[in-house]
Formats: sequence, C-alpha cells, structure tokens
Amino acid sequence: MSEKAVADTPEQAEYRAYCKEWLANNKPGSYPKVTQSATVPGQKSQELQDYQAAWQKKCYEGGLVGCDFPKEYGGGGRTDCQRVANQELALALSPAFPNDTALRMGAFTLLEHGSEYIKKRFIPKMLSCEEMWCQGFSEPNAGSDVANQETFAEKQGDNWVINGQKVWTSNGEWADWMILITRTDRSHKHKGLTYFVNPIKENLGKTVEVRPLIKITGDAGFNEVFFKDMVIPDKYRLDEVGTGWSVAMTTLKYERDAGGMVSPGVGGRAIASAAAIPLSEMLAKSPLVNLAKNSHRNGKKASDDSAIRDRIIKCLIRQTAFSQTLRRGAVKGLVDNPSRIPLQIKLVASENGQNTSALGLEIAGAASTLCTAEKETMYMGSTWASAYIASFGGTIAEGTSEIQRNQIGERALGLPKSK
Amino acid sequence: MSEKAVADTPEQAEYRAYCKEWLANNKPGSYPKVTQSATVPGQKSQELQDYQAAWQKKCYEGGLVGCDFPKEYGGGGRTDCQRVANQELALALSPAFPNDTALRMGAFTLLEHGSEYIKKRFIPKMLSCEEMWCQGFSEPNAGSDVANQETFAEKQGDNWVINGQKVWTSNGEWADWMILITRTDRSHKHKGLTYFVNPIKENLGKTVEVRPLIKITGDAGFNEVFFKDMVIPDKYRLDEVGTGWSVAMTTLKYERDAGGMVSPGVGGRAIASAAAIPLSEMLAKSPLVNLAKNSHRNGKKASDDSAIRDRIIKCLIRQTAFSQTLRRGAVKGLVDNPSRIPLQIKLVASENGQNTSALGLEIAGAASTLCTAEKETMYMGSTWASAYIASFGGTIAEGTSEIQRNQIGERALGLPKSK
Amino acid sequence: MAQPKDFGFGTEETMLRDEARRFFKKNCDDSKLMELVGGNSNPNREPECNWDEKLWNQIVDLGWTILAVPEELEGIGSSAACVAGLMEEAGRAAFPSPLLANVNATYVLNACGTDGAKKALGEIVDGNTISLAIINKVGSWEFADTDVSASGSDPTTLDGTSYYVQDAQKVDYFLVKAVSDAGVGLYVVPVDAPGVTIVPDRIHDLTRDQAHVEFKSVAVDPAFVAAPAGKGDGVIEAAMPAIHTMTAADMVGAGEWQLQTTAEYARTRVQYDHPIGFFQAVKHPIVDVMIEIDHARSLVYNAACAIDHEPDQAALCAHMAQSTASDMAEFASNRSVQFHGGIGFTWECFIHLHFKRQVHNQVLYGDGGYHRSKLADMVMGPIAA
Amino acid sequence: MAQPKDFGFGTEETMLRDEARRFFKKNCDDSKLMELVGGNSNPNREPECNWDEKLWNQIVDLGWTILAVPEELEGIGSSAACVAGLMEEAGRAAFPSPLLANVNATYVLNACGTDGAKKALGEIVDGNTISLAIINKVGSWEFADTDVSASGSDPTTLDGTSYYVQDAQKVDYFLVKAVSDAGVGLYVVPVDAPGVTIVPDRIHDLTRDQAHVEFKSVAVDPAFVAAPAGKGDGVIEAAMPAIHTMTAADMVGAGEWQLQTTAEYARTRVQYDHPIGFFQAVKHPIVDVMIEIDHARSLVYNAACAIDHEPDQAALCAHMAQSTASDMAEFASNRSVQFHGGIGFTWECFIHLHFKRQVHNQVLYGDGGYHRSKLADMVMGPIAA
Repeated sequence: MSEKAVADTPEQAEYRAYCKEWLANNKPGSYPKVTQSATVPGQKSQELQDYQAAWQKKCYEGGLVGCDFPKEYGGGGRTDCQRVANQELALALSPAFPNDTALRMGAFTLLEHGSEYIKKRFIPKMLSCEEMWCQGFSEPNAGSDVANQETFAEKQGDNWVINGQKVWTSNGEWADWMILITRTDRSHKHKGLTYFVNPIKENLGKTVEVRPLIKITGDAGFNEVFFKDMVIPDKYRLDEVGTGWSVAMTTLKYERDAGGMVSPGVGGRAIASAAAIPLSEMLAKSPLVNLAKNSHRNGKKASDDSAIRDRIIKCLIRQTAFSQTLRRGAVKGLVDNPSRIPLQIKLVASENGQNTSALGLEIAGAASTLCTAEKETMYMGSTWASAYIASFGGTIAEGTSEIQRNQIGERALGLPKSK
Repeated sequence: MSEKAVADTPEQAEYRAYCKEWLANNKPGSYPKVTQSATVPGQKSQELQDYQAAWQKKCYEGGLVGCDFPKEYGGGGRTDCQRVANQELALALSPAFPNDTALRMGAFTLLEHGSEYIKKRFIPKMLSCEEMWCQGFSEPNAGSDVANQETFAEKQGDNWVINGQKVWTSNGEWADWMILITRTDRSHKHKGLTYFVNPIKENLGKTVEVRPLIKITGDAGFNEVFFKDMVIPDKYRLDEVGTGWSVAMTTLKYERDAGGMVSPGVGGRAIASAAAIPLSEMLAKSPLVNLAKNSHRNGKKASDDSAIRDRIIKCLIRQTAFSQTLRRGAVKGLVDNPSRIPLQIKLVASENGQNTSALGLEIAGAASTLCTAEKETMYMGSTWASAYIASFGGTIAEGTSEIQRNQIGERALGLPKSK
Repeated sequence: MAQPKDFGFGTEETMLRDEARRFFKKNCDDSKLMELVGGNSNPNREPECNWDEKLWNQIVDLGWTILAVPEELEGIGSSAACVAGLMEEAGRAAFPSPLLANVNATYVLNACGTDGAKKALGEIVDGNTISLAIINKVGSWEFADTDVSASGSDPTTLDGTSYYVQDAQKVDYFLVKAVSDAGVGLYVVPVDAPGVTIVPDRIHDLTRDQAHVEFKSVAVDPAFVAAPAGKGDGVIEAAMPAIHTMTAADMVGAGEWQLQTTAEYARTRVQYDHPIGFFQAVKHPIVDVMIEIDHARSLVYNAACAIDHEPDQAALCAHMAQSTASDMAEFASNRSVQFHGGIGFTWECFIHLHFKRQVHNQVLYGDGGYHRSKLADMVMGPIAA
Repeated sequence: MAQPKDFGFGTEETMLRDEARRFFKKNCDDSKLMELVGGNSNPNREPECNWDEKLWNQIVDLGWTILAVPEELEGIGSSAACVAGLMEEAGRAAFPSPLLANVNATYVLNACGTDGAKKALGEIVDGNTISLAIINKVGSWEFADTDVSASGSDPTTLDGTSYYVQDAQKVDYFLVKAVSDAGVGLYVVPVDAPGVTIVPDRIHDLTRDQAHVEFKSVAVDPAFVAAPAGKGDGVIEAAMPAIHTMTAADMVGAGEWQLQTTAEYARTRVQYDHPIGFFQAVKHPIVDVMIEIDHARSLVYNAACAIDHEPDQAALCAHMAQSTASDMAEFASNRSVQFHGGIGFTWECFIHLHFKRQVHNQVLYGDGGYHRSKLADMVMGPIAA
C-alpha cells in the first residue's frame, strides 16, 4: 500500500541523490537559435547536433550515461541504475541525446555479441557520443521481413567486400558508424546472415554514398545508404559468420523494449508534468480541447457539439489509459505476464498519435486544408493535418502495426506464428 | 436515363402480367394461430410448416416456382423469369416458402450434377415441396473449412455405408432428404469427397438420428444429425466418386449468390415498402429512432443526445447505402466487376444487423438487462439485446465474416489466397 | 503525486486477490458454473435465482463481504484497490452472488455517516447482505430520480417501485432511495418487511438475478434511516465513483476470462490445417481485445487509487474506468462468440455465460457514452445553451 | 418510385464516363501527375499552381465544363448522375483543374434564375470558369455567414475577404457571397477586377490551389448580380445537394484509385515469402475499404438521381453521400499509406498525391460528422432545448 513495489535499492537511492545534485550543478548551454538545416528541409542543423552531442558527452563524463555498463568498456559498473538516471534527466527536462541508435540498442548488441576488441574500441565512444551511429537493417525488399537481406558481403582474404543498399536509415547523415546486417550466403534465409560494425563516414564519397530520402511530409528524416565494393576488415564482424540473425534479434529486442537508455527527450516532459498537475486540469488543457474551443462547426463552437465532445473524450481516455498502463506495468501484483505491457507500448502510442491527429484534422475543419495554423489551434507546433500525415512514421517504422500485433499475439498470448 | 437498363424482355413482361393476375386470384389461407412448437422453443409449429408447404405447392402448380427449370424436370421451361416471379411474390407480401435448401441451392446442384434418374426423381418434388430438404455440410471439425469432412461413406457392393455426424443443420427436423457431402478417401483432402442425396426421414430412429441443437438464445434452430451404419444405394450419388468438392462448390455458389429462387419471405417486405415511402419518412420511422425517442439517458431523451444521434444516423446511412448498393448492382454502367457487389451482400447485411442491435442495446440502457420489452422500444418483435445475441447467427453461419472477407479479397480484388 | 505509484496495490492486496482467484477456480470453475446456472435453456423460462449458498457462506466466513466496511465498525477497512481486485476475480469467474451488489451498497452506507447507516453496516458485519434499490423505471439513479416516495416520519412510509435491483433474491436488505417534499432519503428495509414484494425480472444474465421491488405502505424502522430526506442524493453521488469502479472491475475480470478462453480456442481449434490463431483475422482482434482490457484494468486501479488517495479526482477517474470497461466488455464478448464460430453460437458452449453477464454489466450504471458525456462536462465544461 | 431504378445512369452517361476515364488515363497518368505537381517537396515552399493548361483547353473543347449548364443556355444540360460520373473520374486521376470548382459554381448559378446568373453561365459556355467565394474564415458557407460585405447599388461595392476559394488561380471569375442590411447576395466578379487580390494559401493538396481572396471597394458590374440581396443564402442552400454530391464523387473516384493501387501493391509486394495480400491483416482491411467505397459510390448516385428526379429528398441523400464519402476517404487514405509501408511514407511514392487530395476533400463543405448532424435534424427533428 505504499511505493514499496518501486522503491529504490540502497545503490539506486545513493545514485539518485548523486544525479539530482549533478543535474542541479550542470546545465546544458543555451539552446541553439538555428535548429533546422538551411539546405535540407526537416534535417536538424549542425548547431543543434553539436549542442546535443556536447550535452551527451558532459552527462557521460558526469556518470549519467552508460552507468550500468562494465567499467572496462567505459561504463559506470553499476546495477540497474540507468533508469534512475533517465528519470532524473527527464525530471530535469534534459535535452535529447543524439546518439539514439547507439544508446537504445547498439551498445547492448556490441556488449552481448562483440569481440573484446569491438567492445573496448566502440562502446566508450558510443556512450560519450564521440562517434555517432546509425542502423543498417532496412532494405527496399526487407521492410517488415528483416531477414530478407540482399546487401551482400563477400569474404576476400581477411576482408569483406560489401555491395548493396540500405534505406530508411535515421541519422545516416550524422553517423560515423553503422550497425549492419548483411547476407553472406544466399542459400539460407536466416542462417545466411552476418553482422558487422561498419565505418561509413570515412568511406563517404568513396565506397559509401548517403542520400537524404524525402518523407511524405516533404521533410528529410532518413536516408538511403549505398555500398559499392566497400571493403572492411573481418575484425568488424560480430559473432560468427552466418549467425547475424541472432545478433539482429538482440538489436530488435532492445529497440522494441526501448532499451535501458532511452533518450531523455522522449517522454521525459510528460513524466515531469504529470507529477505536477491533477489529471482533470491536464485534460482540460489538452490540445484537442483547446482546438475544439477555437473551432466552429454547424453554427456553434465545436466544443459545444456532443458528438465531437464524445470523440475528444474517447481520445483523452485512451491517452490516460495508456499512461496508466505504463504505470501498472511496474506493479508486480497487477501484471500477469511480464511481456504483455512492454510489447504493446509502440503499437498503442503510435496509433493513439495517429487517431488523435485524425480527429484534430476533422475538428479543425476547412482549416485542415492549410499547412499553417494560428497558435491556439496548433498541435505540437504544426497543423493537425501535418501531424496526421507525419503520424504514419509511427505506425510504419520499426515494425509496422501489423507486425506489432503479430508479435504481441505470439509472445503475450501464445498464438501460433502467422508467417 | 430511364428504366431501360432493367426493362423486361417480352417473355418476362408477359410472365409478369401472368404472375400479377395469378397472385390476385390466389391467396394463401389464413395464417395459422399456433406458429411455435409447444415442446421445442424456437422451432416452428407443424401448423406453420403445413401452411407454408401448402402455399409453396400452390405457387408451384400455378407456375411461379421453378419456372426457369426444364419442363422434363418439373419446371416451366422459361428463361430468366424466376426473378420476375420473386419480385411479384414479394410485392404481394407472399408468406415464405419452407423448402429453402432445395430452392436456393439444392435443385440447382441436382440439375448441374445429378444423373437423369436423380433429376427426374427429385427436382419436381423439391419445387412442389412434396419433399423437404436440408443440407449436410457442416461438421464439428468442418465449420469454415468445409473440405475437412469426416463423415465417411464406404462402398459395399452397390451400396454405401455412412457413419458420422453433421451439425448446425437447419430444417433437419422437417427434412425428408439431405444433400450430403462425405469423405470416401482419407488420403486426399479435396479429392477424397463424394456427394449424395440422402433419405434421412425414412431412416429416422434406425440408422439416422436428428437431435435439436440449442442456440445461444435458448431457441432450437438447427440440429445435429448422426449416421450409424446407414446404407444408401449408389444411384443416390452425384457425379463421380471423389468429385464431391466440385459439386459442393456449386451448392456454395448458389447459397452465396442467394440463387435464383429466394424465398419470398426474405427481403420481400423491404422491397415492397421501399417503393411506397420516401426515404426521409422511412428513416424517421426506423426502430432505432423510435427507441431513442422512448429512451432516457443522462436526464434527457436519448434522441436529444447528439452523440447518440450521430451513431443512429451512421447506422441508418449504412442501411441505406446497402440497399443503394443492391440497386446499383443491377446497373451495368456502375459495376466494374460483376462479382464485387454480390459477394459482399451476406457480410454487410449480417454485420449491419449486428451493429444496429448493439447500438439499440446501448440506447435501451438498463432495460437491456431484460428479456422483455414494451412494444414501442422493441426491435423486430424482440428486445435489442436478444436481437444482438441472435445476430451472431448471421456473422457465423454460411461462412463466417472472416471467410467472407477472404473470398471477397480473393475474388473481387485478386488478392492471394490466405489458406 | 498524491497517489502512490503502485495504486496502493501491494503485497496484502495481491495475496487476497490470488486467494480469491484460487477459491473461485477451485469451487466454481466453468463446468461447475454451467451446471449451476445453465440447466434451463428455454428462453421463456420463469426467472431463476441460481447460486450456491454453501459456497456463499464460505465467502462470508472469509470476510470478503466486509472488506469495504471501516475497521472502526469491525469491518476490514480495505482500500478500494483491494476491493477492486476481489471484484475482478468474481467477474473472471462470472460468480453468481451478491458480492458486487453488497459492496456497492456498502460504499453508499459508508458515505452516509449516520447511525442508521452504521447499523446497516453492522448487519453486513454480522453476515447479512444489502442491495441498492435506487434506480427508477427509465434507468436513472441520479438527482431526485426514483419511483419510490417517502411520507411521514417515525415511521417514514415508502410507496412505489424500485427497478433494476441486483441480486434481489439473494440479499437480506434493500437500501431504498425515496423522495418526499423534503428531498431524497435512503432507507434500509428488510427484504421480508410487510408491504415489500420482490418481482423477479426475466433477464439475459444467467449468473445474477434482478428484480423490481414494490413497496406498499412499507414502514421504515426509524433506526434504519441511512440518510435523512435531503441528504440521499448527495450520498449516492459521493459513492458513485466506487460503484462505477467496482462494476468496471467485474467487467475487466470477465473480459480477461473471455480473452484467455478465446486465445486458448484459437491455439487449439484447427481449420485449414492451422490453429485458427494463425490467421491474422483472428489473431489481431484478439490482440486488440487484450489491449482494451489492459486499458480498462489500468483505469480501474487508477480510479480505485483515486478513491483511496485523491478523492477530488475520483469521479473523473471512475467515469474513465467504467466507460472503457463497458466498451471493452462489448468488444471482448463480441469477439469471443465470433471466434468460437458455430460452437460459440450453441447453448452448450459455456462462453455465453460470461457474454450475457457482460451485456448486463455494460448497461448497469451507465454505458460508455453516458460516462463520456459526464467526462465532457468535467473536462470541457457544460455545453453552451 | 419517383427515381428510375438505374439512377438515370444509362448508355450516354456510361459513354461519357468511359471517355473521361480514357482521357485522364492517357493524358494524366500517375507519373505524369507526379511530374506536374510533385516537383518541389520542400514543406516550406511558396504556394504553387501546377496544372496543364493545354490539357485543360482540350477539356473545355470536349464540353465537360458546360455539362451542368442548361440546354436553353447553350449548355449540355446533363443529369447530375452524368456529372457525378465525370467528377468520379477526375477524382480517380486526382486531376489538377477547376472542373469541380466550376461545376459547383454552375449549380449555384442554375439555382439563381436571374439574368445576372444567366450571363455568368454564358461565360462558362464561352469557355471561362467560375469558382465559389462563399466561405468565411471559420469555414462556414451557411446562413448569412460571410466575411464580405456589400454596400450601395448600381454598382454594389464589395469589401472583405473570402476564404477557402478553390482553384482560385485557375479560374476567370469568382461568385462572391456578400451580406448587407438587405441580406445575402451573390455577385460575379472577374478575377482581375480592380480591388481584387488573390492570396494563395499554402495547402497540403498538391493537385489543387486554394486562396483567400480580398476585396477592397470592388465595384460589381450591375449585369453580374447573380442573386440580389436577400436571395443569396436560399440559392446556396438549394445548390448545396449538388455541391455535396459532386465533392463526394471526387472522393469516391480517388478512393477507388487508392483501393486498386493498394490492392495491386498487395498482390505484388513480397515479404515473408508471400505477397502481402496473403496476410489477412492486409487483405481484410482492403476489403473493408472496398465496401466503404461501394457504399459511398451508391449513395453518390442515389443523391445525384434525387437531384434529378426527387428534389425534396436531395438534401437528405446528399448529406448521406458526402458523410459516407468523407469517412471513406479518411479510411482509404489511411490504409493506402499504411499498406505501402516504408515506401508509402516517402515523397517519391506517388500515393501521397491522392492521400492529400482526400484530406482536402474530407473537410471541404463539411466532414462526416457535420453531415450526420444535419441528417439527425432531418430524420429525428431538432434537439429539444
């Protein structure tokens, strides 16, 4: 009947106090004025990237990033303390860390599957953001079906020669390195894969090309990456030749479970603000309510139309239910199956986002034809229609909603595989 | 720009006039007072069965049933005239014909696949209702998967010995004969099936047992049929041994397309009344609107709650859209793919019915706990909750909604088979 | 946060909930339940009241009927989160009993704070049960809505009819809402008091009984006035968050049973050479049902925790919980029948017991849309005239 | 039945529709369209007006801009069913042109019955086009809602701004709704009249242009008063069924394109060793989209037929058509992007052109809920105060 179920261990309590103090004494510099690339719409500016990277490095040096990693690989050697740091970073409204791919899954994958050389060489710079990483999994014919890799790595002496194409590569424009899955044997789908770390930046303009890919919104947000006779040494390989699928499974597991080192920019604000404001007030200030009070339909305010009210409330209930389910996920007595809640997070969050913006689009009415809006009717800085169009990123990327439902059905309910 | 697209051929015009005259001069007797079996809830009374059978016989003798069948098999030898008779029967508010299985698909299956003996022996009495028929397709392990038949027929000399069980058999309690699909070879799923006509009534209490099956509603509405060492002669076989699946496909095709001889009880009233009343009036009188005007929620009439109004109107639009789609299905210029509309009829009708009753259940509120209702808040003679519970008959029987969507996707849109 | 992160659902709450789950599983599993309530399929049967009174006595001995009674009145004084856990298990078992009816009445009595109410709570402590008789013919329990009138004093006399009284044939007392010129009062009436007639309803739910109760010049024991005239409507309003939350908990438990039963069928029923759960048309909606249950369950514990720790948010949270639970119940029931196919459409397949209990729950104390309209008033303010 | 069974969609209507389908397919297929409108992906680009004027001149020569103009005014006088067929094809092609804007204005002019309106229809017959300028800043075209005021007479002077003017940079005239003390009037104004400023909007839809149009002391040619003050709102109301129906027809055509394009992708895109249409999570929603399109399409022709043959039912039928079409457009768009996966989320995959056109259509002249609330008033009567 108390917070016992989520109480800190002594180590966590001591560490939490340390984090609080450190964060009180260490602040990121002032936010850069220029945040958008002048040449590529939707790409962040060098200034913002530098700002975020410097902050991650500072936090790493302060011991707030990678604290659970072994000391010999640049970590803090603690136990189950990263989530304490994450909570405190969120409460302090920390800016996002840019090395997302490395922090969420790259470092864990290397720790589990890398050689001693790889672990010592790469993990510290992942944590400190001295080297940026991206993920080379998706290909034109390997979207949902990740195992259908066509990028080929051919062994030549002590080296591998890589040819092929990756697509939908986030951070490709910033990355020094890529975690890469390739085909090394065409006769076995799953057993013909091999996993590497791949130095893309030093080969740019030579054997590697990174091209921004334009999203449906017109923004650049990810990239195509082409390899032409790219040569890398065998020491960049993780685990054995032909075992790439099981290494990739580790990456995907951490990606799905949001790993141990979520960037504090994600969800942090929500946690922080939820603590301060009663639910009724938070809901009353929600963007949908605001929109309805500033929109007209059928001769009256949209907020006075019961059918619209019903739909808005449905949306707000779902948002509340989602955050309460996250809360319940940490309560042992109210979780029958430990994978059931974590597995549904991505699906529910992305579909809630899509449905919310679709409703807002409708309430905004004729104004939804426009790319611009006045401040009181905006949603997270853009129009509801823009948010809706962009929302498909959430329901498609990192496993479509369809794939998510397969996995939930199979893992949480034991239903047979659909493939 | 006229009714040309659906205008009668000269033969049809002449026949239509004949039907009108015949129906003006011939009326069914007075409707029986006792319509429900006293012993089995939900089963119709012998009186009603006799009344319906007599009327079908009279209509057959008048030339209104089976008019497109060849004369040598008891038909009228006409071309594409049955739908004219159906329309006129509907307009005359004819009672239903009881020999549903025979009229919708049995007679057509026999015509396409029966021997000369079978066609001459059985079709006339199907049309006249001198012999009632039922369908022996479904089994406990062959629901959606019709080909998964386990009822076994073993050849012994000139006879077949049948053992097994059928289930969900409508009209099993009235039927003299059954169209029956059996397994005759366990080594091939589809090629191991053989199709028979089967004299169940004369073997009742001997090698055949018919047991009423109680529905979720508590009503009896179909049966289980058991065969124990039942012996039938080889002359009751349709087509060759091992070709039962293709015969069954014929039956299912007519079942799905509502064949050529729909019982006039089905949909007839709707056609007749739609002609007389403008849409706006018809909608204003719909049961949902009536219910809302007689129900209370949250301190006011349900009909004054915009959220309820929105949902009612959604339902009424869907009902209207469905009937307009049926109308459009007959307009050549507005149908790109001839199977597209017929294939969706069963799915849409049954799901509309379910959604309508689910909404009514909610509007009726606390009253939906009850099995009884006052007249002004009823739906087709029962409570909305009862209608909702019964509605699963529609979404499950004769191919579940899931199977329907497979078939529509495959046949109307060319999507690959899901099985 | 005013609320503990774990909803106040700690070790003892978990233990009681687990004990309840074992108890129902052992004593009233699916086939036992079918035997108990499913014997007569005739849709025209007379109203029945099927329950296992011996089992009920065990439950009373376990103290589960006095969980919500305050400690100072010799009850157990459990948190709402704890009670919700028990209601969830009762719903999972679709257990025929006055457990929910009695706990709902307990919360109304707790809100009264009168000697009359304390006396009634004492009856509960003594092993008796009470059901609310507060709904009028059109289904409303709000404001001054009731079809029972009160007149006179010492004794007050009741006349009229209460509708939708839950498990009326199983309880010992009714807590009756009646209105006079002085306003709404609440009165405790023994079920066998002179002038009381219980008229059982024919209902779909086989796991409960329901009645309308007629009062003809029923004299109320002056010591049994739970809320004097003018106070009753406020008391009911104060207790509604708990009633909504516990009703929702019953639906959540029943929904989880429907989910697991349907998933089990999907894992084992083979058609087209695959267990039907292989097909995404079956698999994905089952997943969606699971998510709706998780939503509803989280909101139930959030509401229970608000009742215990943040009472000014309790009404809001309870409307959210029951709204979501009610819609979830419809969805979970619908898919459970559909995916059981032809078998699910028969009486002998026991899934209709939970299905019909859910239909009953869905419309008791407000469906999804009702609760959303209440929430809209709270969050967006009333509709401008 | 007052309506012909075939919606009045006979041989000639079918021929025109088929001709239009061939024309668009030949002259503006998907890649041509992408070339025409998709060149600049910069989300901060200035408003554009991309269309093929040569192709447009062919369309004018084919007479498709005067289909709805009455025969006695030298138009073609086609039925609404016929015009709907053409609009469906324009929507299927997501064709950039003032076709829909001009036909909507034609229906308003037809309803005016004045010499001024006839003169404007004559301009259409001469190959010019007109777009409606009847919507105010908050998106309403009803009642006396407008942000343009009229003053004086001979000439009437217009001041203010019209919003959401469709294809404003492609047409020759605006039909302006303006209000004075004498009520709402409709006035025909050349796009280049002194005092008229077209301010193009930045919009999502790449296949149209839209603007708000500012009027500063714009003197109306007295011969171009289409509806005198006091008559304009009634005229607009009379024409709305046609406007709703034709807008819905555009959505139906675009929806069918989305359906067929997505089905084609599902037949050919292989993942997990199957075309993705093998998976019911893809197949079944595509089927559901098809059914929604069929519903919307049937209701469009029902509404068109009512306009032609049963005018007292036209408003009802048109609300049904646009309500269904608008919701269908959302659903069809949503699934078309989702099932194209990562590829569908890129600019180079042309499905976003139809998607964004549908978003535009969905909210023009009322979304699904707006039309349902109108229908509720018609079918159930107004809400009691």
